[in-house]
Amino acid sequence: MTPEALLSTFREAFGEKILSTRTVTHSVGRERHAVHNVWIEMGRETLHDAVAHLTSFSHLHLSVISGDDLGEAIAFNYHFAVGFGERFGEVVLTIRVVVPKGDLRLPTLTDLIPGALTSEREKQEFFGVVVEGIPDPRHLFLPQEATFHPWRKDEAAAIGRETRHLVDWETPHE
Amino acid sequence: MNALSVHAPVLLVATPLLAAFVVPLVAKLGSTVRNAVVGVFTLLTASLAGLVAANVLAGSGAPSVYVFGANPLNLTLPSGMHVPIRILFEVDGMSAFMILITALVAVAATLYSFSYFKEHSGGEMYYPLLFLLLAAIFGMEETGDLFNFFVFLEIAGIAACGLIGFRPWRGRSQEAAFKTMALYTLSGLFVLIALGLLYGQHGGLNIAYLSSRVGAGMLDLVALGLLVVALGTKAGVAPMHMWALDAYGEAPAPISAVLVASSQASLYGLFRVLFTLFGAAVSVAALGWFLIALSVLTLFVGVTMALLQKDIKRLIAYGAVSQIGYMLLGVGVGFTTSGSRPAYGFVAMQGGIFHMVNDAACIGLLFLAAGAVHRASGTRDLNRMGGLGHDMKWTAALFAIGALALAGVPPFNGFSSKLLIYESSFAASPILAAIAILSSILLLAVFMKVFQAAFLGPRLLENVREASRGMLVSMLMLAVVVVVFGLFPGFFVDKLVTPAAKALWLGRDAYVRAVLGG
Amino acid sequence: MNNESQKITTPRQGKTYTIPIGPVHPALKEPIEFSFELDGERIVGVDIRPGYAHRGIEFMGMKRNLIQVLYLSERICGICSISHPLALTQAVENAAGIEVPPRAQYIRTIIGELERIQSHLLWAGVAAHELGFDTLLHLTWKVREKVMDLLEDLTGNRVDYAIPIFGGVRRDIPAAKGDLAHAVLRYYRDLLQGLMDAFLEDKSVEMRTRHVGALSRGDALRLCAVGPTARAAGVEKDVRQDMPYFAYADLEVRAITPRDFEQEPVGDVFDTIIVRLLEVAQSIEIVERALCEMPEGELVSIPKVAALLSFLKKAEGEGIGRHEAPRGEVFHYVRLEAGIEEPIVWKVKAPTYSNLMAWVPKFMGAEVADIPIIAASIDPCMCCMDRVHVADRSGRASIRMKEELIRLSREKTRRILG
Amino acid sequence: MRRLPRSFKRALWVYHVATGSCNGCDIEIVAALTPRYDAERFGIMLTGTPRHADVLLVTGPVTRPMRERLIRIYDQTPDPKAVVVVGGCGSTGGVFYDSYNVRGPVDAVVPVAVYVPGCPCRPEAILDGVVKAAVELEKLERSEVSA
Amino acid sequence: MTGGIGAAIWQGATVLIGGALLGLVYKGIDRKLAARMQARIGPPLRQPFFDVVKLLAKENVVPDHAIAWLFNGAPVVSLAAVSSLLFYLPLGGFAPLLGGHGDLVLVIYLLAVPAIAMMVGGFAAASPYASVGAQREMVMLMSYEFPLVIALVSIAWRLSTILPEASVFSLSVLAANPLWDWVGPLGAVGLVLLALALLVVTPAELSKIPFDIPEAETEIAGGLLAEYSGRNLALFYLADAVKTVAMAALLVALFFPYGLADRLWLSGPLAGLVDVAFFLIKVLVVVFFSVIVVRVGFARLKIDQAARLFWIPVTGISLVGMVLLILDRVA
Amino acid sequence: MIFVTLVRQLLDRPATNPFPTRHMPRSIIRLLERARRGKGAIHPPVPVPAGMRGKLVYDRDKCIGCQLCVRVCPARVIEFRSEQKKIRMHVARCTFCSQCVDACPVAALATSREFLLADTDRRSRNLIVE
Ligand code: SF4
Ligand code: SF4
Ligand code: SF4
Ligand code: SF4
Ligand code: SF4
Ligand code: SF4
Ligand code: SF4
Ligand code: SF4
Repeated sequence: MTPEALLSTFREAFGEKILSTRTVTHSVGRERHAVHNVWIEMGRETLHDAVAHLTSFSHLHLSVISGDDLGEAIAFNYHFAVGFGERFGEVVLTIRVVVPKGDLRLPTLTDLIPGALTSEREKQEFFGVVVEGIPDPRHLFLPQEATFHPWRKDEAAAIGRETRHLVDWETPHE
Repeated sequence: MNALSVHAPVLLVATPLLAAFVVPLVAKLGSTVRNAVVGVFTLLTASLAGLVAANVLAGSGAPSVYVFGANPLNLTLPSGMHVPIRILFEVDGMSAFMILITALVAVAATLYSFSYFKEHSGGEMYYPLLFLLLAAIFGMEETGDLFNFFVFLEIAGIAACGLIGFRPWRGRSQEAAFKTMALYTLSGLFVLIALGLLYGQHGGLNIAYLSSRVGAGMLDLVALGLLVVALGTKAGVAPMHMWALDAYGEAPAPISAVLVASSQASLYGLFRVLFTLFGAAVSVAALGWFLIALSVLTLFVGVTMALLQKDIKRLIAYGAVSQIGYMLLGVGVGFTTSGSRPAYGFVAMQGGIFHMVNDAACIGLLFLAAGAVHRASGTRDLNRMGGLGHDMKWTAALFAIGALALAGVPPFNGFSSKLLIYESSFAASPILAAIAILSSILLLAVFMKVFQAAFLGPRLLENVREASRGMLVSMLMLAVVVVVFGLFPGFFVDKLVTPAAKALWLGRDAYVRAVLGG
Repeated sequence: MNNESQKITTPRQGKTYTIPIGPVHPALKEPIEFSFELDGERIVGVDIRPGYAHRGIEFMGMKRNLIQVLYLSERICGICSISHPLALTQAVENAAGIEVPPRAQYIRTIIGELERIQSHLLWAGVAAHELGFDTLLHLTWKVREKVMDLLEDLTGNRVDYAIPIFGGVRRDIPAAKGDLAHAVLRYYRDLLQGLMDAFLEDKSVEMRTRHVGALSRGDALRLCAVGPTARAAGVEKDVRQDMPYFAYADLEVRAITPRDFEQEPVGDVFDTIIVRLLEVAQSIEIVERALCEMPEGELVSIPKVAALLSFLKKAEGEGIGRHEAPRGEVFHYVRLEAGIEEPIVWKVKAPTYSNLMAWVPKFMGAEVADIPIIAASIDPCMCCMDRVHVADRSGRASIRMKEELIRLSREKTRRILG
Repeated sequence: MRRLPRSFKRALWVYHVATGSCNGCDIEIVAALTPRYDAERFGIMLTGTPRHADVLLVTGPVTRPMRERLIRIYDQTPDPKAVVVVGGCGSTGGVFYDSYNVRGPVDAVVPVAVYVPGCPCRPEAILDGVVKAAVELEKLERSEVSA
Repeated sequence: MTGGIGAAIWQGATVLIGGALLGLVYKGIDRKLAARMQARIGPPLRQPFFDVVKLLAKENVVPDHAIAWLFNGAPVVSLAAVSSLLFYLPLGGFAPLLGGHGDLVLVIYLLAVPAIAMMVGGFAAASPYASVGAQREMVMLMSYEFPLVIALVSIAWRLSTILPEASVFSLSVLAANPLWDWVGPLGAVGLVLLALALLVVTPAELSKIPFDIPEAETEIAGGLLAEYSGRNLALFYLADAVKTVAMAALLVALFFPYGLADRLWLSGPLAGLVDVAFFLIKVLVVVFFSVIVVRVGFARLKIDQAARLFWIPVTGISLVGMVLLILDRVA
Repeated sequence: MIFVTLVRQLLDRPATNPFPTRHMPRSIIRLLERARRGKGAIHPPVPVPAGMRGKLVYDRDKCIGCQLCVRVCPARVIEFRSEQKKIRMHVARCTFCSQCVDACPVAALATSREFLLADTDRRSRNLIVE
């Protein structure tokens, strides 16, 4: 799967709904073989359709969802591996969805990719986003009753209070 | 004194009968008085049993005869008669042995009952029925007449059913009583038909007399078959054991113990029929193999079904069934090898018979302990108890003794009798010994499980109290028997078992002679 | 498939009970807590509670400069300790646009593959130990020492090699050491058949691993499994093949599945043994070729540490780094902003994170005695998968556990006896 | 009060507790048991339960949930006992020095007899640590221990 | 009379202490050889002695939920049972101290008692791991007893057909009249099969890999013994050591009771020494093949696999052995 | 067949390196004492390669106090003592990455091959380099 082919099927299917695209190509090895990272930004309404579109023509592997606290909003990057199974066949596709902090919701992908559950649960507890339709809304790593979100930059103070500085020559050991 | 000694056999039956009538009368005076009266009668009965046994054993088990209304009392054949017509008791080494077992269980069960039934009344019917049952059992063991045997058997059956269904508020016990009643009636019918056949042919029902007359004729064999089936059923031999489970399982704990003695009385009747009545008439080896087959089946059913039980009393009941298998095995091997390897055969007999007393003691102990557990935990479901050992130390220890004895672990009594069975049964076939040993080991595992489930583990139940002193003492009594018989088996084999075995094995002629003379 | 994920979420009705295992348990060298729902002794549900080894590494990393983060990433996990640095350096190099000299790429490849040999042997030994076969543990770990020595010679440490740096590597492999490496590889080549026999021809190993913890190809795909766990199920997924990097772009690497052993993949523990042992052979080949074909040249594009620090401080952008670690894909994402030393975002994804869900179908239907070997079969490394776990909520569970386990064991015995 | 027998130190059974380590040291502990280093020749045995242990080998900076577990395991270990911390992060916190989820180092939770720095410690450094613990025990042999 | 009792006590004490020492020595050899097979130096031969001394110096913890009297009683019973086993086994050239009538069955039970004591202790500890271990031990017990009992009974039966007067349920009689001298080729094959079955039973009796399921460290954390420490653990440790010797001595008595001395025309104390040494070597051979090699060379089985192994193939082998012995008589 | 291997290993020399002694001696203190007096009772560890990264060595005189090492150290091993413009290293914290060695512009730092650092006190003199 070439990045161009990938992007063109997306353009065909979603047209205007694609907010931006970017292809980053690195060359590897003696023959300077090209490998590609494709970045697509979309609204969260299109996310589920986009992934459904992807699953329709390829096995899809969701590596992980990363989150990026931008201040007023949080960007979620869905990192997919598309087209694995053959040499140089794979493209890393990152679908980026920016969600404002006032309306922190995301659709679940577990109906398409059950393996997304781990990552979605993690995003819920670490960023406070609500993944709508998630089959298991419990916290995975945090206790159920925990309310703070460790990767939110605006909650740094609360986390800081919990932090232990274990350098005895700096803070003499009690 | 002498008169007492002479009349002891009949008093042994009369005393509990009397008690059965007296107790309801005094029961009106309150439970203390009632218990005192019950206790006195029980002790009296036990002493009489001891006396009867002592007299017989003093004569190294030779049969002694007591003829009702005759003068002298051992006048069996009044002048000119060839058939004994009077009711007569004939007590030999085997009967004496059985009488002792019954007495032992009776004392333990009564003592236990005092505290077991402290709370709920209803004792007005309980003790009379118990005494009636005892009287009937003693009668079965003493009588020398098949018809009397039948009568006592029926009385025992009725009393037993009354006791099994004793707790009318529990549906299951009624059901068990009904089942038992049905089977008892059926087997009673079988016995009656057999008696009819025998009487029709030979014109008498005195055992000694019949023994001299029966042959291998068709009708005699049919009678034999009916008797074996009926008595086997009552003894709880597989595959006719089903009633025993319900009965043992549902009856109050002390009654379960007495029922063991009552089953053994039926087994005694079976042995009597086989050895004394038909001993000369049928092929011994074939009969032996038949018994062995039954015994293996009984062992197998008892042990494997015990593995599956969740109800502690039903589980013990299966254990009891399997023990009947051992007794049958010993006696069966005795039969088969009596011709080919008599040395082994006699040991097998000894083993089978010795096991009767050992079984009565340890199964009785287990039932009593299970009763205590039931009382303390309010359940018989093994999955719902646990950790009782924290609060019921003594019961736990006594239960363990009973279980180890049952599984034939040295130095308890089960080992001594089973050892006799193992080392003789293999003369018939090595596989028999292997089966016998393995059954014991499986039983060990089964009772390990029970012990663990009931007594070990974390406390699951609150407010568990140790069994009352009376219950403990009666259990202790049986436990002492278990231990002492295990530690000094030689003594008891010599004094008790050998006379009994001889009486069955070689005593047919003496038995017949005692009545018919010559 | 949704059923599978449903099973961890919905408590099933009926006669089942739950036993927790962990977090400290001899079968688990690292802390994690499982909660198994059992019907009789069959496992019908499993809930996995990681979090005990979580040290908040990403959080700490976002407060430190990148060179410090590099060594922190090395200590995400010490089993195959080169994997995270290799992914992190790639991510940062992609973000900051740093070129890595070809020789450095080969050296990274060589160390990465030696690491795989070491790690797979380690796993084989641990798996044997979980099966109660300590002799195989000793056997594999005895031979593992050879590659440990080689790694120590090449990098200066047995574990945590500290060899990659942004833009290259810190140590060269001179010709003499290359010869040494060749000798070690020959040693393994000779040994491998015996090792395969010891594991794959042994009846008792087979009895304990065949059809134990099976994972279907479909489940492996849907649950996003990676590494040998996925490949044992027949999914031909391997970053070295799908999207090569370093010297893998020159050396043809193919994903290994049980088909290479002439077996239809069923994804059970036995298949994972096959895959890992074959991968050892594959790694030997890769290292040999890389040693031979390694180009001459620079080791690192920005040699001065101070210069590197200031370059990274000025860098801006986002980058992804991936590496096929012995247990599967390691994935790092970083975003850098100019003028800030610390990474703005650092997201780490370790293989166990992906394979966590694959445990569910693997455990489903297995027996209690299979728990250790199934747990080990994905070769978990909690320490790097674990995230925040703030409070401890264990107390009550462990009290209940005793009764449940006792009842369970009773039922179980009854079943066996009956 | 009683004396420690002379052979006490020659039969040390160890229990391994990972309290948030990175696995580096844990793996080297296993390596120390395998043929090249063979800790068993000193009588060292890895046990499956703290009840059988004389020495606790603790690795890792003690994460918050493991803190209470470590205390419980320490309490379960019968006296006399010793704790040997394996690895720099368990000894001091190491690279994990400013996390919200770390409550170490180990000696902030339970008393420690011997520290083995290293990241990770080589297997022989671990053996060296156990030998140092044995030296401490030998000193105890000469005095009395409170039971 | 007192002299007789004194001598008996002396002999008894010698056997007990000797048995314990011997057990520990064999355990040392076991660990040493196992280590060598795993390419390690392994612990010194004296290591088991160090272990026991150390354990005795440790605190003896009784868990809160345990039923103390059972918990503490179990190890004592276990050691007592295996020790009394020694009184019934012919050791070296010497006849057993006790026994005679029926001790064969006694030995079967005494072999089972330590397992049962361990189970009771495990259950009494009220620890879930210990309970699972105890359950597993029970299943094991019920599986390996089958072939064991069949083998013992068959041998005794065959001997009884040859020596009808002898009390064949006695180990000393069995040991004094090795069957090999009497049976034909069929019987010899049967005996070999029985010996094989017992060689497989041995590691199970001793709870060694691949049958250490009740103690499986990786699954149930030491299982039965999980809650034991200090003195109690030392007693179990000793019991295990003594049981190893006893089990091996049993096999030797059954299948290879021959002495060397009379073959070498030796007599007097030298003969005794030679026989004892020969006996120790025979025990070592049994321990080596059925304990050390097996535990080093196999993975642990699952409980149902182990049970199936004993119920079907091993019991089958012993049954075939029995049938062959029966045929041998007929032939 | 694994049994062939077992027999071979049984007969072969074990793979074990008997550091520091073959078995635990009756008195380890006396053994160490003897070794200190040069009686050579201690068997050396498995030889470590030339580039092995062990305990740090610090050349105090060369150090110019630039603090680069402090900046790169991932474990806060290095304490900068501003009065003297010199550093002090707390080795118990060290990860032995030798990044400080690489960073030092004047080569005041180096690694040694010493790795047997076990101590009863994590702040002992042995574990401080300055
Ligand atoms: S990573 Fe391996 S050794 Fe560590 S706990 Fe998991 S299975 Fe055990
Ligand atoms: S999951 Fe691992 S790598 Fe991520 S923050 Fe936690 S400890 Fe660090
Ligand atoms: S792949 Fe696993 S073992 Fe390897 S470095 Fe990553 S976490 Fe550690
Ligand atoms: S300025 Fe920095 S990079 Fe340049 S020489 Fe000095 S220390 Fe090195
Ligand atoms: S699998 Fe995860 S936890 Fe384990 S070592 Fe690798 S990164 Fe660390
Ligand atoms: S000391 Fe280092 S290698 Fe050891 S556990 Fe800690 S971080 Fe890992
Ligand atoms: S070696 Fe690494 S951890 Fe140690 S002081 Fe130097 S930079 Fe810090
Ligand atoms: S980097 Fe070198 S010169 Fe600078 S402070 Fe550190 S040791 Fe001194």
